[in-house]
Amino acid sequence: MINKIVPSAAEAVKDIFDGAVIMIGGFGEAGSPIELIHALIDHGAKDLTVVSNNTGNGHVGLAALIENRQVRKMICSFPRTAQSVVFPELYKKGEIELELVPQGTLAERIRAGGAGIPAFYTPTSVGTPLQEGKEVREFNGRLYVMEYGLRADFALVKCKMADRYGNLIYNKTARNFNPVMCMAARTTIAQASRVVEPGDIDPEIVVTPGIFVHKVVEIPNPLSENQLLKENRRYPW
Amino acid sequence: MINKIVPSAAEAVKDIFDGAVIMIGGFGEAGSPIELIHALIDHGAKDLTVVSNNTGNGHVGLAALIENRQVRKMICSFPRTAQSVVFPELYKKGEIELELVPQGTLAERIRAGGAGIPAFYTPTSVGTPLQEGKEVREFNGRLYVMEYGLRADFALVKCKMADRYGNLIYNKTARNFNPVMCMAARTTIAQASRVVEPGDIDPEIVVTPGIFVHKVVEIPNPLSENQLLKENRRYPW
Amino acid sequence: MVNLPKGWSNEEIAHKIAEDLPDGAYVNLGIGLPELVAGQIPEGKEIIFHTENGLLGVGPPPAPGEEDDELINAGKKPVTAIPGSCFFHHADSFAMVRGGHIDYCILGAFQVSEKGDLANWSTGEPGAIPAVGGAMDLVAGVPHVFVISSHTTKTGEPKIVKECTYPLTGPRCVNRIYTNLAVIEVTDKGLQVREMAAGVTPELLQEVTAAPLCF
Amino acid sequence: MVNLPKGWSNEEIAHKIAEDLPDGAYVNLGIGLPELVAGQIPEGKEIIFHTENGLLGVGPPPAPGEEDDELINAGKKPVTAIPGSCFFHHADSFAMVRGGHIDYCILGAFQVSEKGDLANWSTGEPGAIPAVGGAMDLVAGVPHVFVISSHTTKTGEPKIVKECTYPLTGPRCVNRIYTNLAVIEVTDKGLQVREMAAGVTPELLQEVTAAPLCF
Repeated sequence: MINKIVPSAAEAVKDIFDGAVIMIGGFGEAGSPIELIHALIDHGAKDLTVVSNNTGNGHVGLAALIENRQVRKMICSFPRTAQSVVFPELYKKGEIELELVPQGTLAERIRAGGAGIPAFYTPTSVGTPLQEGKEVREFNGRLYVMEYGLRADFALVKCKMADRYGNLIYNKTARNFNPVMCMAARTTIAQASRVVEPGDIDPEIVVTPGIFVHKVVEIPNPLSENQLLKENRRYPW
Repeated sequence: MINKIVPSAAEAVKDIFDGAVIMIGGFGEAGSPIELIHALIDHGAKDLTVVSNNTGNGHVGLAALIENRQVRKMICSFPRTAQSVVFPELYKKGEIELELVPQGTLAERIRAGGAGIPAFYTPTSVGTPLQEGKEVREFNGRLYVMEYGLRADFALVKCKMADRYGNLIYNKTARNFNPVMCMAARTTIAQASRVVEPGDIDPEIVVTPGIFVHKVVEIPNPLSENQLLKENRRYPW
Repeated sequence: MVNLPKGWSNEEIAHKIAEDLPDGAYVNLGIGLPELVAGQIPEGKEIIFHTENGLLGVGPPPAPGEEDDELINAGKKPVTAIPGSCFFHHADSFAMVRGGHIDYCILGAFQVSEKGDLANWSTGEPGAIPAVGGAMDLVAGVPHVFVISSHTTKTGEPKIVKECTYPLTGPRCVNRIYTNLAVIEVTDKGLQVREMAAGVTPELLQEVTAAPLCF
Repeated sequence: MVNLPKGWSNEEIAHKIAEDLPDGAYVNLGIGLPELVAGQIPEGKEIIFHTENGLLGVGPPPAPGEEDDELINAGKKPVTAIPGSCFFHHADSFAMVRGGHIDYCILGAFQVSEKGDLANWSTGEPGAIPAVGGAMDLVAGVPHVFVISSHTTKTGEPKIVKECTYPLTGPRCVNRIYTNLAVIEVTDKGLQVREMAAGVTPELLQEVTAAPLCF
């Protein structure tokens, strides 16, 4: 029988190894798998390369993972947001690497990685500093840069509902990068606010087919990053 | 106010011009927009290039469009099926062109066209006759062929439900190529079994966002290609 | 230093843009000033707002207390969703952008050149943390790019220039510039002034613009 | 002409494949003989069947009269969907294939070479209408490709050969060949026979195989 449900976040992340490439879903405070990230902090794997649109807020979630010095390099589109303090500090001290990727290129590189496409061409970044070092090629009189598909060892994602096959649905704009990251990782770990029986999710509305998901942990009342920030919380607590 | 609903299939296809490239959804008998195709036969536009996975069955739908000599060229993955008689006959007489594309490459080329990706690399067809004439390139020790994004002047698709914004949902495996074709055409025309009010389709379950759809016509009881075949029907009736 | 009129308010600039958007347009609004456009759409015109984090059909801001952490826009602000909206993932969202499906995007600017080059993501300061977000995708994919901006920097430096000195977001991508002083079209023949705020003269406007203007 | 035993029935071959699939595998079945595998999965083993036209979790054939024109497999035959199945579009479906997410595919063959080259889409006849479907995508993307086939053609010609003479579906892609006479593994060192049907001897098997076999 297929049963991808694991009993705890700690169990879900236990195979993450030092030096792993990890995709972490979420955009701003929406869709970030905070409990999985905190389990990864407890777990302690280090020297990680993290692919995520932002670098976390305050001192919880992704920001706390960075603050705990587990991340060697960030691949993201927008490393500084209003509430991002940890990454900027380490970056200025030269203690963390950054690969800056335009947001749409980042999404497409992840999707390509998941879809078995090693490289593709995009008009984004042509004629800008982010084009530097990349192959530029003309199609139909317009210039495009070549970008590579991006894969990861692990993806950590958050969703609204899951079943034991790993079928997932999301909540509103918390969907964001999560579905494409599921596709691009060798091991995709999802935290779901609710786990249901197979068939309880209408097959017409599944957003992430179970084939892209390897472990599911139920986290019934996930923390709100916003709330944690208001309370000025830090992880580890 | 945005209202993409048009009153009839004839009205929906009236702008299709001679020489147009047209994507037609469907896989076998599922998801083929028969009423739109029949309206296109009545309309009479000719010298068309049609992108569709198959070449139609019997003497209705896409097969009837071909039989009516409106199609100059087919771009498809599987031009002969058990019930395909029209295309094979014309092809053997040299009266219709064929560009054969592996099914997954066809789907990805259409998606790429819709997503503004002019070209991408795929492992499919490497070392086969379908690689001939294509650029081959190595990534990480493996060979890939370069394939181009595919766009169309028009897409004809079939769906279960639509609203005036053009948001669409589909029925089971009748989804197939329809969503990617919506993305890749300058003018996408959808026939929907039912038109509903905005908001009646849960925003979480929309498969084709309205931005990809330009005209919607309600066809409440679409013909079954299977049934027409059983009855040995021909279009025009 | 010229004694310039204040010109239009931010809301007035946003209103001009809103009036220029055609009924039925799909529009992406950048963070900050561009967000004002949403509040200025005239009665009877229907515009669909896209936010690149996965929502088509962004509605007005929620009532206080009605905010949802998981319903936000690209600026991470709480929003609502209109009836007929839809959610999708990031790759689909940028397929809309890159594929030319979004009709208009309204962006802020550090600098715009006379050729329509845009610089709005980095001042290129050494040591500054670069952050680009979706701006490069938007200017590369959206057919109509409008800039909304103060005409000069806070210290009075021109933002409309012959060549951008800041790193580009994209070359030759801006179609129109809406400032507190004027509406300027980027054309093959250079910058064409379409309208000026009350009290602004061609001479005054040229004085605070570091690229030649046509009137 | 050698006097060969008939060997295993098609159902028996399919059963061998079903036994070799690990619990929890995602499997794509080609059209024709491969479809038999679905009916042979042992009790207690859960296999998820993918059909490239947009369904993961293909169930058993529908009862007569329960067929749905819009619920079919890649062979255009009516199917059912299991609880926990999901529908998706063609680009997502082939992302599963090309991206290496489908674990196994079971395909028919015209010819398989000793290196694992597969020819199963065209006999290369002049004037024949070429049709490839999803076969090239499957062999390029799926890590384990199993062939199910009669050991020879109807006229007794070997299907397992040194070099395919028909146009290839893909080079070096087949991992294992299941025929009525034997189960053969494609290895770096050549074709390794894993099992033979009752009455088949190495000599007999080699005689109907046009590439050297290791036993």
